[in-house]
Amino acid sequence: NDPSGSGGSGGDTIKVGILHSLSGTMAISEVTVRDSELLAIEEVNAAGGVLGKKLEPVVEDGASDWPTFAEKAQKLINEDKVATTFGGWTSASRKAMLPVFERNKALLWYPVQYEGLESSPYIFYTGATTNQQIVPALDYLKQQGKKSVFLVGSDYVFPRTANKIIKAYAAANGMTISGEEYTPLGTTEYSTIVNKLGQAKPDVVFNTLNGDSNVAFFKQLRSAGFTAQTMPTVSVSVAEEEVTGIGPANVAGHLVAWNYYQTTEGTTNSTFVKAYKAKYGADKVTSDPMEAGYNAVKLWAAAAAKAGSVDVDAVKKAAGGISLDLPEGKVTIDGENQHVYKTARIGLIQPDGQIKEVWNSGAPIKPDPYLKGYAWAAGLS
Amino acid sequence: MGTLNQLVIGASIGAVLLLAALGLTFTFGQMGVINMAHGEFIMAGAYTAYVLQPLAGDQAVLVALPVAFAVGGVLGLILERLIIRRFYGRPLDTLLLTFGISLILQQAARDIFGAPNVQVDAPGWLTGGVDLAGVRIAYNRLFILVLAIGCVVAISLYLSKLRQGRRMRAVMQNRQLAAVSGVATGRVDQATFFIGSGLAGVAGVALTLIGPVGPTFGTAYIVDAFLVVVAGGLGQLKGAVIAAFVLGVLNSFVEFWTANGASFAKVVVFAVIIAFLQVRPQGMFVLKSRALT
Amino acid sequence: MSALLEVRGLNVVFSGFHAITDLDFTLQAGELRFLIGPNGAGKTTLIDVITGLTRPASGSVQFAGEELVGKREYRIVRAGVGRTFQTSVVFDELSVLDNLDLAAGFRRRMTGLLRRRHGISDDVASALDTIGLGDLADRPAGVLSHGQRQWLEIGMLVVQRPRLLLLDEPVAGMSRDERDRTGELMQSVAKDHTVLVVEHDMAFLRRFASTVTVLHEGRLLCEGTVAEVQADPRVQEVYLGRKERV
Amino acid sequence: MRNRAVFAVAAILLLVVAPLVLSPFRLDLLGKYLCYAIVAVGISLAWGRGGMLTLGQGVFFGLGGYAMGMHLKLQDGELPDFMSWSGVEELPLLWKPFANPVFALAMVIVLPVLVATLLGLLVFRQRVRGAYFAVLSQALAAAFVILLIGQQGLTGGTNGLTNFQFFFGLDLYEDADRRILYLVTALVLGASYLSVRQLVRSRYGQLLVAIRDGEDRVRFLGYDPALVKTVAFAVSAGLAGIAGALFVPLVGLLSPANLGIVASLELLVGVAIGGRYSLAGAVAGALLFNYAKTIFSEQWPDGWLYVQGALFVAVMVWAPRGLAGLSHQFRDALSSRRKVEVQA
Amino acid sequence: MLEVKDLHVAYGRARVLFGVDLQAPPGSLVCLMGRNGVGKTTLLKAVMGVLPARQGTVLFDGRDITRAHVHARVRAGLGYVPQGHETFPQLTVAENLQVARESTPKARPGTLDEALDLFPALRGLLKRRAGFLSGGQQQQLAIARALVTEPRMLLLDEPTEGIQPSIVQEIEAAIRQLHATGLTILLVEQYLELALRLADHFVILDAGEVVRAGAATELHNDEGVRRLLAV
Ligand SMILES: Nc1ncnc2c1ncn2[C@@H]1O[C@H](COP(=O)(O)OP(=O)(O)OP(=O)(O)O)[C@@H](O)[C@H]1O
Ligand SMILES: Nc1ncnc2c1ncn2[C@@H]1O[C@H](COP(=O)(O)OP(=O)(O)OP(=O)(O)O)[C@@H](O)[C@H]1O
Ligand SMILES: NC(N)=O
Ligand SMILES: [Mg+2]
Ligand SMILES: [Mg+2]
Repeated sequence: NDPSGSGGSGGDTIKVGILHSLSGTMAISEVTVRDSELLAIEEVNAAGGVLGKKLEPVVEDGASDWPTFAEKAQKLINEDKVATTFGGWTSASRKAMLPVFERNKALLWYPVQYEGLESSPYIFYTGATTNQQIVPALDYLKQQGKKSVFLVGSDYVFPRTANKIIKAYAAANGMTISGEEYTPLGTTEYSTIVNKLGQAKPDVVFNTLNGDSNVAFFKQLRSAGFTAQTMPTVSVSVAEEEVTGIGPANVAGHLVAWNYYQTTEGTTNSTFVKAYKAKYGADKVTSDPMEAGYNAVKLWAAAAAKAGSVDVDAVKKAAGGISLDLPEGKVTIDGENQHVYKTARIGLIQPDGQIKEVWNSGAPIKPDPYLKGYAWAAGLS
Repeated sequence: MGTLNQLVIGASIGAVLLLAALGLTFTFGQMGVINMAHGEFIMAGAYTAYVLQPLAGDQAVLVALPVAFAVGGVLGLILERLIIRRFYGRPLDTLLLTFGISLILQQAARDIFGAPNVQVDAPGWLTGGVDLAGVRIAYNRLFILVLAIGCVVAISLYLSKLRQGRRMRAVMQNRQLAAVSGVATGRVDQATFFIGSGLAGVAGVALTLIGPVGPTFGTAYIVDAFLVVVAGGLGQLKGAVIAAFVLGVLNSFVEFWTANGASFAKVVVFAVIIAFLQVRPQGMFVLKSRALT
Repeated sequence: MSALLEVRGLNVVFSGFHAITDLDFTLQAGELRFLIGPNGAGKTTLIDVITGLTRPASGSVQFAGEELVGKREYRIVRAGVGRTFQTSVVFDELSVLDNLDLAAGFRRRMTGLLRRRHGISDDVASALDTIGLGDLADRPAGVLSHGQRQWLEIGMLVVQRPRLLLLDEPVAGMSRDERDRTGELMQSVAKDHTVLVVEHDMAFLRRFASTVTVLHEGRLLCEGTVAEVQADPRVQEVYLGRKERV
Repeated sequence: MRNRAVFAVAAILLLVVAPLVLSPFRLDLLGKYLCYAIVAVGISLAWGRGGMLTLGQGVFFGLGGYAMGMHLKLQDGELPDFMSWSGVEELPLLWKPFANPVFALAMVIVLPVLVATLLGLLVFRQRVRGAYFAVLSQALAAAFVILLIGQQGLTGGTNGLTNFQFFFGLDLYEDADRRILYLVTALVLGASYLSVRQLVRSRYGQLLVAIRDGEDRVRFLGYDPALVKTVAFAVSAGLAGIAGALFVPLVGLLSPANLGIVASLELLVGVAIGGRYSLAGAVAGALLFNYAKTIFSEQWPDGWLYVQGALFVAVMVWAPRGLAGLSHQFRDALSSRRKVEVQA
Repeated sequence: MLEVKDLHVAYGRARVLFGVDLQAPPGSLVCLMGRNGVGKTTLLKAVMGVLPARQGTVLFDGRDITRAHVHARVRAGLGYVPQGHETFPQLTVAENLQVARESTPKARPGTLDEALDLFPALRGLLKRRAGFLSGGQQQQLAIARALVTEPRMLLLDEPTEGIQPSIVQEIEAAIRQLHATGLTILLVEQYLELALRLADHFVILDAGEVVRAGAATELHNDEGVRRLLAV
């Protein structure tokens, strides 16, 4: 069988894979990412497709189960011969798919902020790496004069690695870590951790919880009598969508760190939001991972067009330097590490569920997955 | 101080466990049906509150309690009528059966309400809490506690005082004899399942106060709920109550005393239950009889 | 004759209710003893205690010099005490034959267990025709009627070759000739076993019993020959009632 | 005789036909199904015969799998990738012996059997059974998963163990070598099937059934039910362990998700669908169910749960003894009626 | 009162009754006899609807109840005491009786006491769990339980099985008393003597068929009968 995936261009359509959790715990976050990717594909097709061929999405369910992600990835590559695949949310799912794509020399576009310290030649990372989200967030906290940080995260590779980085940063910047707690994905009982927060009285809580847990955490934080003033938090996996699920009243005033918000300025974004609502309902919101998924499709299409082929190697070669004006602003692919330049944005959750940007890095930040450019990070990777 | 707080937290965790488990003391305890869909009935209750929100505003939770009881009950009734009734005397088969049902209900919720979590606002009077001797007691936790206790009282009265309750126990113990004693066993089964599932619905409403409301809502509670019933002793309300609170408190303290204890606590709780069943294999309270198995 | 079974100072209490009180009871080796007494006197409970099903509040049960109290049921069986149950329990899914084979089997070592049953061992065969279920040998026991099950029970007990047999109402619900055949079977067994029989059927008693022990409200009421016991006014009062008097 | 023929046909299909006609990807999947079938053989012994509804079989599957996974992770001699993510600098003591292939292979069986035996003796002696045992074993699965996830530095956490290239000299990136691995799995399945069938037909097998139908009664036949049950439970655990060990190289990944409550339940569902009382049925059921799951989820990515759920219900309702038992429906009607009476 | 016509019953494939005919005139006491396993219990269960009839009809008061629910038959006035002293083991004696009583919509107030008067021994056990009662105690409870449903016809399956002589006499007396009050009774009994003392009609089953039926008087020293009953 032909592993190059160029088989995807056989016939008068080009098959592309879409692999997210449509069932299980992670479905709450991933279904909408699939939706925005499908939207992007529609737009690409409307604009004439790629190399004159329409894109034909092949959707599979990762079922919030990492082995299933691996299996379905294999299926998309070997059976459907897709030209490329857009998929994944948790780092666990990415780590599961990575060997599959490397073994088959096929391409994965991963759309979620993650812990860095990785750069697979067969993955493009359109979400933020740590120096585009976590590090800026820490800089912001430092600038706000926060001295002690309490770390709360889901128990898997992203939060643990992220916290490793945070601790290194703190050590180098005179911050103290007043506590570190992990809970399994899907945990809904946080009163004890909230109690521990009350004991530790940190200046800020750095929240790397993923999925459902955020809802329970914030509801219970509030009902324990804490407010954004008395127990401020900054979250890196809570976007507009999660806010809806938590209930704006329960999180208003807390901080988040992303590269995109539904409120982000710019006509590209307003058209994106409009298109999304038109397709999926006026009550729907857009979020960073959704936008990163949308971007992934657009960026791949551009790269393929530039390469004049959907062949994996050709696309990889062509991708470097490609720069598009996307909802979050100007996004450029870094040829070396196959991440993208992104603007870091700190946001404040509003009572209406929207997120107001309170700080941004001005210009897109060069992706640095291994944090080579940071002295304090030496020895992390 | 913190420890005192943990005691309260433990109690409230216990209340949550209890609420989730109460329905099972009927469907599992009384009828021996291992209903894996119980979690999804809880979910149905939670979504009931969500659906009522536009009508009832921030009093949705209150309004939803009776409605959710009915919703859960009817779901249970349908399940019983259509399928479960063929399975009495085969508890282990019901487990797989209802596991299938639970998958269907989860997907249904996803298709009806969307995959992302939805939010149910707590009534104004349930936000905040009181500080007693420096111990913070959140109103919503208090509410859950009171609700749980209320249900327990109601159930125990039902089982011991009311003739329906007596009938229920009779059918459970000797179906055929009940029939030849003039008891319409089919109707009793329906009643039992209705109440058990209805209680799940009620639990669901209460749980919206502290947790996420989403398609996989129920799976978070189902295993713990079964453990409570088992540790307490099949069909033993008293046992379930004690078990729930003991496990709750145990959980909260282990988690509090061990760094990053959330995972550890669950494991300890499990170990304790195994150890406990060494002493009391049939749970805390046992229904003895001389019949051989 | 030496005492095979010695029960001393036995007390059994069920949640406050005294089922057996300060009971002393002795069985000589080779005896065929009948145990009678009102419903609820504690006969089955006594057997339950001897066979380890019920733990006594106090007292000892010596079997061939071995203390049985506190032993697990299967160890007591292996020590040579076999019993039947008032309501028979056989294995519905297994054939009559396999039921017997199973009962005969506990002496086998695991290795023996791991082999399939080939043919029929002699004692199983003989048991099969003594209980007269030969033509049902390969039917699942589930289809046996109440009476037929009782027979199988006794058969299963015999093939265990225990030294002491405890029969709890073996002829309950049997027609007369079946009772008689059961009785004969019992007597033949009693030749080389010690047997304790609980029974309410006085006709059966008169025909097969030599010594009889009467239990009442958990206490020993009296002991003696059938005639003596029947003549005892207390026994007539609490157990026999008007008609059975002589 | 007929059985022999069926067995032969099945063997030819799996060993000869499948490798020839199936694409490497599909063959891999079939290999995975075979692993589940091995577990199914054990379950039908413990559950079908022994009446022990084990909802924690994933635990034993996992123990075997991790034992193997740990060894594979150490083959290249460097620190496993996830350890460096988790800030573990040097190989933990627990891991060191697994570098030795013999030790690892032994552990694949020893660990699950050991755990099952201990648990069995504890629980069965105390006469924990039926629903109690079911719920307990389910909780065991839950606890085990949480334990694994909580120890990321030691176990790889939710990610589990992933990214293996070699398996005892086989290059897992090579289709030819993968085919060999597949064949090994098929043979192991055959062996497990035959040996358990022998066990089931032996007196021990009958004893097991007897205990299922009347545990207390068996006590008075002079057997120790706890011991008998524990043996069956341990055997089923051992088989699960072996299956797990083969699963790791076949699938190239083992994560707590493979051992959790749902995974364990699905192991059982296959058996139920095929027919718990029939070994062959259990095997067929496991293959069928997992195949169905793959197909459904490929055909209806966002609706397959309906189909799968409906499948369980249909089987349970219309074929309570599973597909293998469809012929027995008459006898089933009878025996289930009697069950009611026995209950009474 | 009760009329069974051409009744066929089977357990799955195992057929047990082949075209049984039986009549119990109002106020009669019919004794059903036969060896172990001929199908006496099966017949009673079929009459109560616990087992389905494959073929044939069951008439009660001339009404066809062949397809009626079990509880409907009870409310229509059929009382049943199953073989082997069955109870609700975990309910107290009192509750056992209440359950049965409450299930008969318009029960007379006196019933419970009347039943207890018949078996005074039960009075002392009212608070005890039925499962803990001795065999004999359970049997008395079983009969009392059937009586509180206020049957107009009572089916008794070997009520003296495993009962101490004096209570056997009490039960016999009780049956006689009940019969005297005009209650129709179908009795399965192994003790020929007892049967002879009580019955006014008899039916003998053999191999699932009625082989003899008639007035009790015919039973006396009839060789055929004795052979059939293997007495
Ligand atoms: N587990 C128990 N809990 C409470 N009481 C019990 C228990 N087992 C037996 N009893 C009581 O102990 C007494 C003796 O019961 P037992 O069965 O030994 O009598 P028995 O002599 O066998 O009567 P029968 O001849 O009717 O079988 C009875 O009053 C019974 O109610
Ligand atoms: N549950 C059952 N399944 C299959 N066959 C059964 C079942 N119960 C009874 N039988 C068969 O039906 C026949 C009649 O059984 P039944 O219990 O009616 O006999 P019986 O006359 O009541 O015997 P007894 O005098 O011992 O009570 C028995 O021989 C038995 O083989
Ligand atoms: N990359 C994450 N959020 O798992
Ligand atoms: Mg007795
Ligand atoms: Mg009978």
